[in-house]
Amino acid sequence: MAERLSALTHLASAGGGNSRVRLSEIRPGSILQIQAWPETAVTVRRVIAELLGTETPPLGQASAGRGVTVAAIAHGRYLLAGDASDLVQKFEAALPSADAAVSDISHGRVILRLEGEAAAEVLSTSVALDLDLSEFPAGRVAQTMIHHVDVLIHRRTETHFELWVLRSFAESLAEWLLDQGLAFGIGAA
Amino acid sequence: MPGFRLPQGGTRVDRTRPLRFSFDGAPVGGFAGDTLASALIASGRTVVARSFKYHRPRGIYSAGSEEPNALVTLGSGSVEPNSKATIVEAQDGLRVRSQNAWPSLAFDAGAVNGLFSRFFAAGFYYKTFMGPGRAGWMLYEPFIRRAAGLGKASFEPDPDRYETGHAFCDVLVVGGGPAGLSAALAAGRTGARVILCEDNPVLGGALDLEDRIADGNSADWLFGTLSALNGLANVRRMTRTSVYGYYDDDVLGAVETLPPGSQARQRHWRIQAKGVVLATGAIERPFVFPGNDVPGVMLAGSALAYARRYGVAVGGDVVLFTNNDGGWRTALALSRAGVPVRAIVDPRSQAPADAAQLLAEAGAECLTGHVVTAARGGTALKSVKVEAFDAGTGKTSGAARDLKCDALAVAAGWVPRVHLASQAGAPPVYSEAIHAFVPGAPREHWMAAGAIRGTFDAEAAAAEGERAGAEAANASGFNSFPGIPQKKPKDGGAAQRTGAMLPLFEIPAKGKAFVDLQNDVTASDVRLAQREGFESVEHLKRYTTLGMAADQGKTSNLNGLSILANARGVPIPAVGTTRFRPPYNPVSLGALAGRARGGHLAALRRTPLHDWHLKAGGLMTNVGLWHRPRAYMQPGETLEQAYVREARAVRASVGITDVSTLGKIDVQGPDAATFLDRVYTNTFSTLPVGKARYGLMLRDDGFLYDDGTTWRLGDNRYLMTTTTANGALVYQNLEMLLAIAWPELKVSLASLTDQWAGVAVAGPNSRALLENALDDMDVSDTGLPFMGVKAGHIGGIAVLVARLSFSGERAYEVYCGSDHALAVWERLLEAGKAFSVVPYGLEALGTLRIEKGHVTGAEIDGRTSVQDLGLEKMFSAKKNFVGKPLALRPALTDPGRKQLVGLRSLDGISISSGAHLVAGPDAKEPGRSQGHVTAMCFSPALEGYVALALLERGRQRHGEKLFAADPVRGKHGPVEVVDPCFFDKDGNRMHG
Amino acid sequence: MLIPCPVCGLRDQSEFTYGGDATIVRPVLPDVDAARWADYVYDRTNPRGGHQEYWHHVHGCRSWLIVVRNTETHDVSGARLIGPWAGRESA
Amino acid sequence: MAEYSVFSVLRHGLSGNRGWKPAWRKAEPKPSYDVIVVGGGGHGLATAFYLAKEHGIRDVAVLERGWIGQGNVGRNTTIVRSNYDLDENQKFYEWSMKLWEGLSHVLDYNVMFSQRGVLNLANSPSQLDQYAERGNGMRLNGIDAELLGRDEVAKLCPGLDVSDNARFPVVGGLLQPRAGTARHDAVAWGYAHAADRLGVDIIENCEVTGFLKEGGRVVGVTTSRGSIRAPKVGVAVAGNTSEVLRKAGIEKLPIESHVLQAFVTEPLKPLINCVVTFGGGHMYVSQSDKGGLVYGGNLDYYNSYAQRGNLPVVHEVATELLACFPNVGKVRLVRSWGGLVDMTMDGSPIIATGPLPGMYLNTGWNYGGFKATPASGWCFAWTIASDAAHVLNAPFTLERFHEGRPIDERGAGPTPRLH
Repeated sequence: MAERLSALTHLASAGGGNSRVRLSEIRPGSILQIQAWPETAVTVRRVIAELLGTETPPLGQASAGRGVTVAAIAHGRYLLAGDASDLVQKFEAALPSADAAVSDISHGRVILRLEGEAAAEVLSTSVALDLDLSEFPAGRVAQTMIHHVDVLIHRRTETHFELWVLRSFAESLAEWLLDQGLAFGIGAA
Repeated sequence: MPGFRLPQGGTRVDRTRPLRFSFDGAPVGGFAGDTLASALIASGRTVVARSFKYHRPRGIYSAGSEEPNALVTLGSGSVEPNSKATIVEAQDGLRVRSQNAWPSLAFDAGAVNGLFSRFFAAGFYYKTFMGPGRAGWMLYEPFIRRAAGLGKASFEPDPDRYETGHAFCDVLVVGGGPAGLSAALAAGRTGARVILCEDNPVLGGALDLEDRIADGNSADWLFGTLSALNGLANVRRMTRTSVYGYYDDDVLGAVETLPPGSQARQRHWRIQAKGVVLATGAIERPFVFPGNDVPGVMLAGSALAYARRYGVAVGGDVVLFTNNDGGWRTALALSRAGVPVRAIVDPRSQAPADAAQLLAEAGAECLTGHVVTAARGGTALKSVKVEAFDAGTGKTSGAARDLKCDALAVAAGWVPRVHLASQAGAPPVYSEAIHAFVPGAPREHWMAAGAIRGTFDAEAAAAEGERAGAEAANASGFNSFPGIPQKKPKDGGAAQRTGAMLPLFEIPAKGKAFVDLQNDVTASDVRLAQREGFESVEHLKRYTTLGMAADQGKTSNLNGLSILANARGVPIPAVGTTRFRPPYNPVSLGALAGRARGGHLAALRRTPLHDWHLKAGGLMTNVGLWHRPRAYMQPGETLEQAYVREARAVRASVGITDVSTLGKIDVQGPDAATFLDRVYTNTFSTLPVGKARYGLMLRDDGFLYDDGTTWRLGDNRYLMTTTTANGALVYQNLEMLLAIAWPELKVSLASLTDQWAGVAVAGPNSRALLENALDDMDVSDTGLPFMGVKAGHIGGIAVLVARLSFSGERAYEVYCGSDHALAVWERLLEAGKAFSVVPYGLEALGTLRIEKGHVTGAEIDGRTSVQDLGLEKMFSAKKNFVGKPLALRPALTDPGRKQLVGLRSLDGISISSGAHLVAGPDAKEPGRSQGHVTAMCFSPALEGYVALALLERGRQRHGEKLFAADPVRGKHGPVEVVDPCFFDKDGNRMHG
Repeated sequence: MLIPCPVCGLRDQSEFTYGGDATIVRPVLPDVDAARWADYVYDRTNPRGGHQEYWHHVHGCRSWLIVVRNTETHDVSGARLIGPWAGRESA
Repeated sequence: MAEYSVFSVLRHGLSGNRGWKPAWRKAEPKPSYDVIVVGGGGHGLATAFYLAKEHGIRDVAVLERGWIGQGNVGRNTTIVRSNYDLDENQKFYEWSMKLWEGLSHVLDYNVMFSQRGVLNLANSPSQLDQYAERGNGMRLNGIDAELLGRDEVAKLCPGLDVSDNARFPVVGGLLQPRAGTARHDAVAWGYAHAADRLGVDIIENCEVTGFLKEGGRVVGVTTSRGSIRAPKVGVAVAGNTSEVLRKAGIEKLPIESHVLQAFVTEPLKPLINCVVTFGGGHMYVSQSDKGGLVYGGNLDYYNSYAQRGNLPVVHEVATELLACFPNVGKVRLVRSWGGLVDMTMDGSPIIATGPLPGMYLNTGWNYGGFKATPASGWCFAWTIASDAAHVLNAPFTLERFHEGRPIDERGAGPTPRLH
């Protein structure tokens, strides 16, 4: 099985590791979208919880279990990312199309990790969302735009964000964030 | 003696830190904390600019953003024109130049205009410069354009960095004066998140021009308030930040100017607030009288600001002209600051006794019952003419006398800064109490406090601010901090500052009296406009250009209105005021664009093979946001040579190309088949699993929308492909149909455009190549028949292979996960070595499809119908689908419409893309256009130039000879109309 | 201008695409009457004042919404979800 | 001798400019007219002028709700061109261009028509081919058009970014030398002045509140200043068409009203010498005679009567202006405004008889209203006078949508905001 090639092969060369804010890539084994039907929403939540051993988050939030993250991004719609490379097969087996639609997007999404005391400030240059902890606490997810590029923003902790972006836009988004972060001494780790 | 630096004083300057900048090449000294204006005045400069129309010498008129005169150009190289010297902080070594003067500021040839000003009255250019001949205006325009304009902008790219930020708060306070500070404090104490924006580098507003607030020293009050604010972590203070626009839903635009030496020049802020307190203060109002623009005439409050903030006297011999008590207090404060005040002129018969006496003791002459009827002097004020005035008759009387002076400070009351309120509310309302406009009813969630409401007294303003801040916080869900004294503002807050004002603003006297100094609009211009019927405020503004200069009429609008009202014989409210729109203060385009400059203008979409294309010499081009290779150039090749080589190789053996940009949509669910039957013109429910079908979509109006192949991967799962251009739009449109038209359908959509990379393998040897490459798949005609889809592996990598052909050759599309694209691509090249496989780009792709007459976006251009492109066979008669009812309208099926045809060049010369088809052999008499070329190429298969075109009644005209007219490229050549499918019409090669 | 997405909360207009008048009734597919389709496709009341309109949260949750907005003041007085999940949000 | 000329300017100047007459009379409404034109904007005033001048119909009233020219004629980016793609538009807008040439003399009012050229930048090879297709169509219709390479474009526009590191590099452009700009307000005032001198009554502050009908036929209007009768009533109210026709019982039209923002910077010495449009997005810029850069771009994209836009477009358009001219970063925006535009389902206008007997309709000007003003008024006057469309406006019917004969310049389909 050939090794998977990152969409961000150029990112590492940006350098500047230890700074107030760092940009890096996360490479999960699987990324998938699950869309439940209105009458199977409960079933789908149960199946997700069972297969991942983590509770299914409410709308607009993400829950992180062992090596896996689940984000509830719309009614009955979940994005999953996990270390295991067989999550898609697992869920396709557990959820026939009568219950839900399972889409493999493992190669279609890139997850960027923006971390550091200035991470929220860097995002605020480009995101029209209130990232104050009181309004956007750890565990929140929001789909929005950064310089016209669609992103899913997941706040893991006060200083740690993950940005899910379409693969073809990933390099452009990284370049943009590195530029926005200049004032904060951003670097790529 | 003109302006000079006082021996002491100046709260904002640090006399221990001298600096020096240059003005028109001459050195000007100053101190850290000076503005350009304060340093220029202190250096004894009187003239700093020339006016727009008459090029009259102009001096510094104010101490703030309302400045109409003192516009200068900063820096060298990428210069900054039209900067207000009154707000630019002086920097050591800064290069400052005057504007709109030639050859020099002191002697400006343009001043000759002044001599003819009687002919240059408002609107004169609408009445002349028309002839001779039709081109009339073009004769004069170049001269007029050169004469117009103020500063010169640079032709060099602006190298500076502009950043952006998004801020959110419960309460936004605009303005850092007593009202704003109190509002921020009161709101902050409730725990609300507060942002306080102030244009100036320091907070306090005009408080430092007051001696006392309430019964305390104003400096102490300011210190106390600021330290209280310091203690509140939830209050964010943003100085040097000008809020310029109030948009819908309490979203405001602001620009922060970063201190000199920052890595960025400015930062644009989008501020989203739950509530807003507008404490934007007021601007002092000037008088209109002959010579009121002579250098040395300036606003009285500004004269005091120069004395107190910068320790600068505006003159050695100052006369103050006012119509209210506040003017007297200003005179007294000036005198106490060490500025020699020679006289106070006031049309009222009564002066405030206290101030009058103190001023008299200081040696100032108190001329009550008098007015200034003229200011005299060329490049510097020499004297003012004073006449007795009868407030009863409103006439001057008695002998005139001249008062020698070098500065005239004018104080005709205060005009609230209602701009932001007006942007986000009802038109301003005229207040008889202050003879000026105050904010109308809010449309957004704002409250006004302080001078903007006509509450000019600092204590009353602070009280209003305090209440507004607390109320705004409450409205945003924060309870008032207990124990805030909820003072009621005193009545007559206006009177506190202006006293019993005599509403006299234009002085009855003969001579050129300016209303708008920056645009050189005079009182007689306003009257002329009225006589010519330009009676509405908007007509006045547009006809005279009153208030339309870069200062946006901050010191002129109200005086213009009152003169118009007088001329029409109606009260000012009946005339109304103009609606204010963003920006309140000028905003640099750089700040509005932020970092979206150069390569950052728009995101770039890269396929997983992007870097490979670059390495292989791919000539990349923009296709939407994508970059795709037009061809892989070899040394010395032209683009045509390159694509012909590639296309020929495909027909001869095999080539591969990157088709990852095609839109791909996962269509899943129990109703997937039903859904596709409704969106496509042909049927997909009958498509067996493991098969693909070419599909056609219409818009609701029946015209062609998009096309592509859709593959059935399971009973309830299809993979739909769209054109590269329409991928996102089709996806969005399908979501619309599921939400609005057929919510009952159980179908889920997901974009897989980025998930799947696609490689087309085309050519007679494509099958052999794949047999080499695939680990485990039978791609024989039985194993993978035409339009078949199968899963397999290449080097252990899972792939989907579909036997499709865009090129007309035996061909396959190999899909794999994007992270595996490079590996698969390289293995395909490896497997193709034996067949000398070539990678091919867009141009070869286009060539191959043109030879086959396959359509793309060039033909599906949003105006063509199914019949136009000869796709009737795709149009199911059995079922209903999106667009069918309107597609059947006679106008869309009319055989007279332009139809798809092929063209063959008859002269061996290329047929221009974009050429039109005409009957005339002679380029000079081409005749009318009967159609146009949509795509052209050199066809290696036909060894000649061919093209596709849309031609009236084209299908009936095969064999006809026409001409491809391309006048814009100077080409005109004979072509033969032929069937759009040039090559292998029966498709043997494809099925073969 | 801000739009209160029932899924994502208050968001800037730039995250949405405008879908036009939501009061026009789309004929059901079996209906092939060209005149009725043309009414739906081309004709609008285009009122000054209250307007029910479609918006697509295309850069957010991708829900289609019906927003009630005043075309004279831009005042948005409400937004509701449409599509299969409308009225079943709690499911 | 012309009322306005250098001589009259001198004469009046010497007498302190006391002698000027009002540019147009403040007319009182009469009980009836031969023709009523509803709407005192550019198109309405032009219509009245051509009715009087070309058809000898001088008993005409122009009814304006507020002050004349308060609509789009005074809220646009002043661009005049006929560089359209479709035959119908090319012919109509070229006729407008011909009327623009010499309009100042016809009106005895300087509208400052400046034929400085309009340059459409091509930012990709395929876009250059599209512009060639457009330019060839223009040339075959006798309209001036030149296809320029990158170097010629660079020579024409100092400061323009023609480098390869631009996100959408300039590859060339389409130039229409005869196109340019005009002084927008002067167009309204000039037509008003000239129409007035021919006897037309221009009645401001006169809002139409309803239509008088007899047997389904429109025979006049009721206004805030009383009823006024006329056998022919033309409506030219642009973005307010839907609201005005509702008063005549017409509930639906193929029109949406949208807000289009425009922007102007502080005055500068000559910097940009022709009108430039950006092909990598949607932005157009020119420099006014006063020196300000006048620029605009896309609609705000939602139905609106507010004449007020929002921030996203403010950023988008400034960004595209800097993409073209990176040298104007320090130049400042001083004014912005919002125009209320009447967008149709195909991006092309409607000039026709009807929709009721006795009524005539002029609407659907999308982005193109200002440049169309002379031809719009000329064709509308013809249509009103002869109860039939002129060949130039014959294609621009109200029925073309239902019939499936859209004149869709951009191929965007029945989605007004996309035209």
